[in-house]
Amino acid sequence: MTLQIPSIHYLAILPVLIFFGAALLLMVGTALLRSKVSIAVATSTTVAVSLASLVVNFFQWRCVAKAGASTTIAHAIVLDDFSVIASAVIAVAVLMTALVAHDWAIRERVSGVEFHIMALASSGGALLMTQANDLIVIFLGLEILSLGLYVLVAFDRHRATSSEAALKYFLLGGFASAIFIYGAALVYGATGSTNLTSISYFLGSNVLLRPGLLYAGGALLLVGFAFKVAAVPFHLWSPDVYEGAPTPVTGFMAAVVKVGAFAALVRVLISSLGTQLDTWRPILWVLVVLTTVVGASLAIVQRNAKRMLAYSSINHAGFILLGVWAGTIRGTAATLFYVMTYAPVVVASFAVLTLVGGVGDEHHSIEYYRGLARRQPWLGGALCVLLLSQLGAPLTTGFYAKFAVLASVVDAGGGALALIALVSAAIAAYFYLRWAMALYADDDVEGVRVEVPRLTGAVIGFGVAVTILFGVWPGPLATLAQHATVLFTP
Amino acid sequence: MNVPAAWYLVLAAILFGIGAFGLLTRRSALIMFMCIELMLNAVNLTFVTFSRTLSDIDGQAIVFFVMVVAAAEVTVGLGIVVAVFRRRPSSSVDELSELKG
Amino acid sequence: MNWLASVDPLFAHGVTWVVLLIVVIKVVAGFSMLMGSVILMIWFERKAISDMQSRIGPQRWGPFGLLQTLADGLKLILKEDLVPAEADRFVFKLAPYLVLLPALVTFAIIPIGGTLTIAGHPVMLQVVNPPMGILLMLAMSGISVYGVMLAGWSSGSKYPLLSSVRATAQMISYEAALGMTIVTIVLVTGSLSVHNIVTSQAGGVWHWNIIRLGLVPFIVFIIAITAELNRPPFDVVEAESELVGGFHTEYSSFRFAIFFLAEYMNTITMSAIIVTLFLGGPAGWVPSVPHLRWVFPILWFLVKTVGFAFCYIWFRASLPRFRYDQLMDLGWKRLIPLSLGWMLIVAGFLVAKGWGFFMGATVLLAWTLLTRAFEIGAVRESGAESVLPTVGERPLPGGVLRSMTDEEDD
Amino acid sequence: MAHTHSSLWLAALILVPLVGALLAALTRKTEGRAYLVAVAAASVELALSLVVALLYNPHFSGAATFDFYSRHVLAAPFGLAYDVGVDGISLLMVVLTSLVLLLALLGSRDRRREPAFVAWLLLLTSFTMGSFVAHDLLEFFIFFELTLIPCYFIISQWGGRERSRAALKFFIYTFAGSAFLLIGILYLGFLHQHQAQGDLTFAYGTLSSTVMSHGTAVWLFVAFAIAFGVKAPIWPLHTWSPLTYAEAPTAGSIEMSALLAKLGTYGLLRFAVGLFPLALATMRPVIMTLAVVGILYGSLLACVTPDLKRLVAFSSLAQMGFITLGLMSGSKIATVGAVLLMFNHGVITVGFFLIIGFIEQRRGSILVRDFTGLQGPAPVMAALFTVVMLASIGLPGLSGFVSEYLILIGTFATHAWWAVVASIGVVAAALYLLWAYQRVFHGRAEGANATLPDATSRERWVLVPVVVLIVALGVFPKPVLDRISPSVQQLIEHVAPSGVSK
Amino acid sequence: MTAVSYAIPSVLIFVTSALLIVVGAVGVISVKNPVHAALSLIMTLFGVAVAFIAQSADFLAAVQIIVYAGAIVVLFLFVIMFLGVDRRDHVTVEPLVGQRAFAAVGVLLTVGGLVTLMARSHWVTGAMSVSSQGTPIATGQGNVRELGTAVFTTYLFAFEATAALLIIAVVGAVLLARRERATQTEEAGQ
Repeated sequence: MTLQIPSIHYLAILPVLIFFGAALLLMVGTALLRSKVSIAVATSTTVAVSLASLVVNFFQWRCVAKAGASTTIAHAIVLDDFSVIASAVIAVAVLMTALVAHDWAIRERVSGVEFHIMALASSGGALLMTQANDLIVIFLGLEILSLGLYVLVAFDRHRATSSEAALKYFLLGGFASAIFIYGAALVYGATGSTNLTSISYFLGSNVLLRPGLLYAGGALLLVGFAFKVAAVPFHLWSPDVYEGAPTPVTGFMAAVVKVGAFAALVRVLISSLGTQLDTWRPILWVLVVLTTVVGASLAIVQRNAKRMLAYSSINHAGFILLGVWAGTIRGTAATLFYVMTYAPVVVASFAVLTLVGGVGDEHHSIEYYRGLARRQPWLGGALCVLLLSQLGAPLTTGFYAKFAVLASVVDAGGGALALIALVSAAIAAYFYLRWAMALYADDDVEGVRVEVPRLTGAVIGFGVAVTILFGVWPGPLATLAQHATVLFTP
Repeated sequence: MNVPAAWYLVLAAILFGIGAFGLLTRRSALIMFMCIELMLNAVNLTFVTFSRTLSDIDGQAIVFFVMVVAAAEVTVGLGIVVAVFRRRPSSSVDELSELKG
Repeated sequence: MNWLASVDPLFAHGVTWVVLLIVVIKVVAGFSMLMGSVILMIWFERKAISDMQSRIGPQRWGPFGLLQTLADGLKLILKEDLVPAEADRFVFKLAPYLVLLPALVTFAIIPIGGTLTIAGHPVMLQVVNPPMGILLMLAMSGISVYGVMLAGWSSGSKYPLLSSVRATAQMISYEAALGMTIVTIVLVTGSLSVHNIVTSQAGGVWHWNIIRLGLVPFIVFIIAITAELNRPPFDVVEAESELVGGFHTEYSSFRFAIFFLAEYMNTITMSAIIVTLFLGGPAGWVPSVPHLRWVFPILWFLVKTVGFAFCYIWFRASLPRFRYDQLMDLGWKRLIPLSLGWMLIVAGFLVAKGWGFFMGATVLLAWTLLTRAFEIGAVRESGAESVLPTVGERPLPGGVLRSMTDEEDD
Repeated sequence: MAHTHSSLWLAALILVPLVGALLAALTRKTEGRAYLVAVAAASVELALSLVVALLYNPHFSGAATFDFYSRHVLAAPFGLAYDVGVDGISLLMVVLTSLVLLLALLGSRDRRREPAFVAWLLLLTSFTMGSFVAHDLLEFFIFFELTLIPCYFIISQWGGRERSRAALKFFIYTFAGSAFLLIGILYLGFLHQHQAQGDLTFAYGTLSSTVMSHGTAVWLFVAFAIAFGVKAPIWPLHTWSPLTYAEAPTAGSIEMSALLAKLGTYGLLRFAVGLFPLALATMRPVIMTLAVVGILYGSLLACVTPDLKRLVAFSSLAQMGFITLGLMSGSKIATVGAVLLMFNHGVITVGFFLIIGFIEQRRGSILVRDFTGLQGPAPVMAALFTVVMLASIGLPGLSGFVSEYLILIGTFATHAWWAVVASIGVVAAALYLLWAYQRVFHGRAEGANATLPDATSRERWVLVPVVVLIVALGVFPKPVLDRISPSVQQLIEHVAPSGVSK
Repeated sequence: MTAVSYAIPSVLIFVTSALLIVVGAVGVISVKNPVHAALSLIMTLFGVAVAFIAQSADFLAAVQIIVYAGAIVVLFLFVIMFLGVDRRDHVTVEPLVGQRAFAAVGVLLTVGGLVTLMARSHWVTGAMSVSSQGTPIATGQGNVRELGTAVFTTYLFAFEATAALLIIAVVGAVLLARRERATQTEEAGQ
């Protein structure tokens, strides 16, 4: 009996390899060099890796353009424009996080090199999720991503809340993973495979007389994902964890987890369970309504900036889910567009929070933001723009993101759902605006000035620039997102 | 003839349920943690049973990955528990003295 | 029932009463053999060590003091059975049996001779030959930690607790190296069944794994298994000078006897395992004596096993005890990389010669890098910015430290 | 289609305030320079809009009456396009926009952080201008939403004591309202796309040919009407407006009441009425009833309200009721009147708020009971107030009269009872305005009131254009009516059952 | 369905494993002492191993014992003893709002739903049609070989990914559990 090793298309997995390879390299470097690896080296490694990954993405894009979407390594990995774009988004988020974390690590005097190792490896997991074409690979990607994040959340040893948040995150994350894999088991039982293509093929060519098992499995998968993206009612961990985690990590989490999880969710629900659209849609409907409305409503009562953004991120998760609910090409493109635009904004927002948090990373009450824009017009203005973008104000990418998902939902016949989501956006507007107003309050102009290191400043500037540039001219991104979803024909 | 697969599947479902219930109701981190292991075991049992009914070895292969994941999770999880505990050794001493009094 | 036949040719024609009888006899014979040898082993150890130390050793009971062990056992059983007040009673009582169990089960998979034909049935001289036999051995060595660990913990006393923490760390650490060498053997054998491992070594000394695999796995294995057994020089678990009596300090009477029994049982079993895995088991020169050919393999097996048992005694008598940190260093920094690297090389040669040399080069490189890393680690550890606590502090878990200070307050 | 004028004129209308805002924001350091930049930008803007108004030719572009037309697709997947053009209706609004900006700037100078303030004002103007010239629903929506941001900042930073609450209330009401608009626009866009099997587009001209059922039309109309009703405000959706008008700084009140409110009515006419003729039969009575209720309700509350800004706010509510009544009446005359009233009310409100602003500046209060007998110390101001007030009441010869008259006449022809009830509003307006005038300006001035300085020369000059316009449009409204009529004519024809052939 | 008689040994094995599993699992969630919970967990693990053997997954059964019982639970116990948290329910996590109710309802729903599925007698819906062309799983040696083949073909990528998973886990654990050198300076500062 000879073993037929599956063929491997290395270009397809090159970004993943680069990320893990760099993590290993840094790790080995720390172990082998007599002098400590300086944080500058680590940061530049991460930056170089992200840029390299982006370059690879470009070649992948051309490859897909030439040869079409393909699967490789026994159909476990898929190379299509969707995955290419999603990985590019992750690379950008990692790049931004790395720069913010650089300044943060110096300020907090934590070991930044390890931070970069974990961040690289963890985002490698997210990359896997964007490419996975097999429930097991998704599961592994999810785990790699999560394990890295658990460590990153606990990274700040000077604060007890950091490790306690990690514990909470870990326990609920483990719970979610177990639920997810149980769902995978049931789906496997119902369809005979864990490969998304095979599942889709099986469901396409067979009529299930008793689809209960499949439904149960699908529902559990959905719950697993819902936990990861913090959809209500599976969101309970997220505010505590967002609050407890070191602030750059929170930004990373909010961006990268969403990209990875939604990419995988879209693949599972649309390309694999697309035939069961009518079954999972109602569930998703309820999920979306709860997520958007509860997320927005609970954000209002928060006094802590990080918790507020946590709930806001829940609200955003609901909006992204809208695109999934649509279940159409347009919906998929909208989902992709949403995460594309949301990731830089949220990382940049948390970059501002990192700065305002100050040494010790504790100044997160909304009070610390009073008059910020008065004292430091650029910083405050940047935060204001980022908040407006999250609110969905026109001329920022946030508007088009919301517009895209709503359009897809309306197109798919979900006017009521779109309306509910929009009303939730109006509720959410309340706390974004209250925050923005605090920024411009004139009763506390004499507060402490916030130090803005150069790299973090650049990240914030980049986030703002992206949101405004593509807010004015969303054409390129929209076209990109639209092109990226050719494979997803439900 | 072996017992029907359904028996094992129900067993796994019950095990999963017990694990989930424990995870949500217990407060000790370590025990919650063990409950996650229970759930993963239920998953393994399900996979193996389906592997039998489907005559497909993949189900058993997957169990490997689940085990690896379980091991990795435990490693990190216990690391976190240790880290949390390190943060507050003083409180536990207080607790000890209270117990004595 | 077809799969039974693949396990053991005994069941080829179905399960009949005769077959069942044979099985029962095998089980009973196997275990009585083990018990008997334990008694001998204890005597043997005492005698050998006393000789090495120029003492006389036991001599009163029976010829050459052979019955001394029985007398000791009787004495222990008749003693009062104490359970400490602080103990977790259930676990305290359970622990000895947990130690005993793996010792018994592991012995069951060892082939002590060739195949006999009794009443028309082929009978392997092996209590059971599961297809995953060698994994069973690994599993049992994994389980054997529990007895020690729980015994120490449940005593509710600090020295046993320390001992059990040490034991756990030690046993887990060496299990990895152990597993890796076993994988090497499985690679060349192509089977997990112990029976197949033995038969694949048939055909002369040059086919024995000890030679075939290039000695390194054998050395790693023997070190690792000694550590697993908590035998000297790796007996920090029951280091009398530090921990009174180790994990069984609080045990007395019958339960103590069980620990004692299990320890020697394990020693014998592990000697037998080494023989099986590396020295061809019962393989050896068989003279063509009619009707008695089956005796010789058993004799070979016994001779080899006794040889290894003697080695353990020898170790005990001559080697000083490792310090705890040295123990860990040896396990993690030497044995695991070594066994892993060797496994890669063996695997490489199994595929093709070119691969083998490639693997060798890789391992060499990795070894250099690792050495470098260890060096750096050592420097950092001793330096001002030490990451780890100092050596003296390390084996003491925080909980124990606290409970000690608390008691001083009283 | 015949050749139209260059759309660059409209682009300039949007860009000039934008550039002005940028420049103003950048002159943070130098005292007073931002104000000069802003006034310059506003003057250029006014000049530009007048040029556009003069160049405009309703028959130039054939049947569509849209001039200065041009369309560029920006993001095809979203159906997003830059698509502008003006007809007579929007033209008037364009002029009003630039006029109000200049008057607001000249009339109420707020020196607290002036660069930011004028920058926001200019931005607001740019966005409002964008909404009025947008010829694409999505583009309109974006500009429509964008106006919220400058408004929000103007209120929340330069407003009165309860400014945060007012700003939030204003923003969230309008934002939530426009949610309906967005969903409606999207639904319409996709409806059209599925019919036409082409690219997604939100172009006004294209979408107006969408075929839909009566039910769909009604729902879409309601969705649009809610958004515009909040903005206008129309009666039950007005609750944000009194607080906001009262708390906003003078310039903010002016912009919102004189201009942004018109966005609501403009949208109602252009989009709700223009796109869903099928819904009119059902919705006309409903909206008109709401309008009449609004007129009465506004008048009633205006009688009892304690402060001047709220007085204007409630009077505006009533005026908006008149406008809505005219727009929905289905009569051409009333519609023309309503469009004219949109302009006139803008001008009148500017006058009101300016004068109230002057008083507030002097006394720091806008409560009616704080004043008495201002006529004595400040006769010029009283006179100016009188003119504005009389125009608002609808005294013949002043601008208010013409538009209200047209509305009532037109409505009477189609919906007599509504017109009759609405005319009570005219009487009521006279009542509450005169009463307020009496309380504030008549009697004996005492204390602070006695020493109240009269209008300065700058204040007088600012009010001159207001008075001139009030009088001019009251006497000779023909040039304006000539520009409005063809567009209204076309809209009415499109809406009328005969026009809906498909 | 007609009455089907099952071979007594297989029923016995099932009952044994079910008892081990359920009693162990209930033990885990009900006992106070974490050490006892860990012991109960081992019981469940053995039960699962028995169930594996009964379903001809011998290799997995062995791995189950080696990995779970031999490594994972030992690690648990090690940490419990190391930290001295054994005599008290110590490292606690704040319960979330409405957690218990959620737990009860959610678990009841899940298990209830799944059992309902079973009551409708067909667990495996139609997948037999896809995989029945595959030969039944061989036991013993063949099992291992098939397993290995599956791991290195169908799940090759997943297998490689586990490398990353394990590395990140180990590095993470080391990062978390080690002492911070900065704490020394902190203490010096205090």
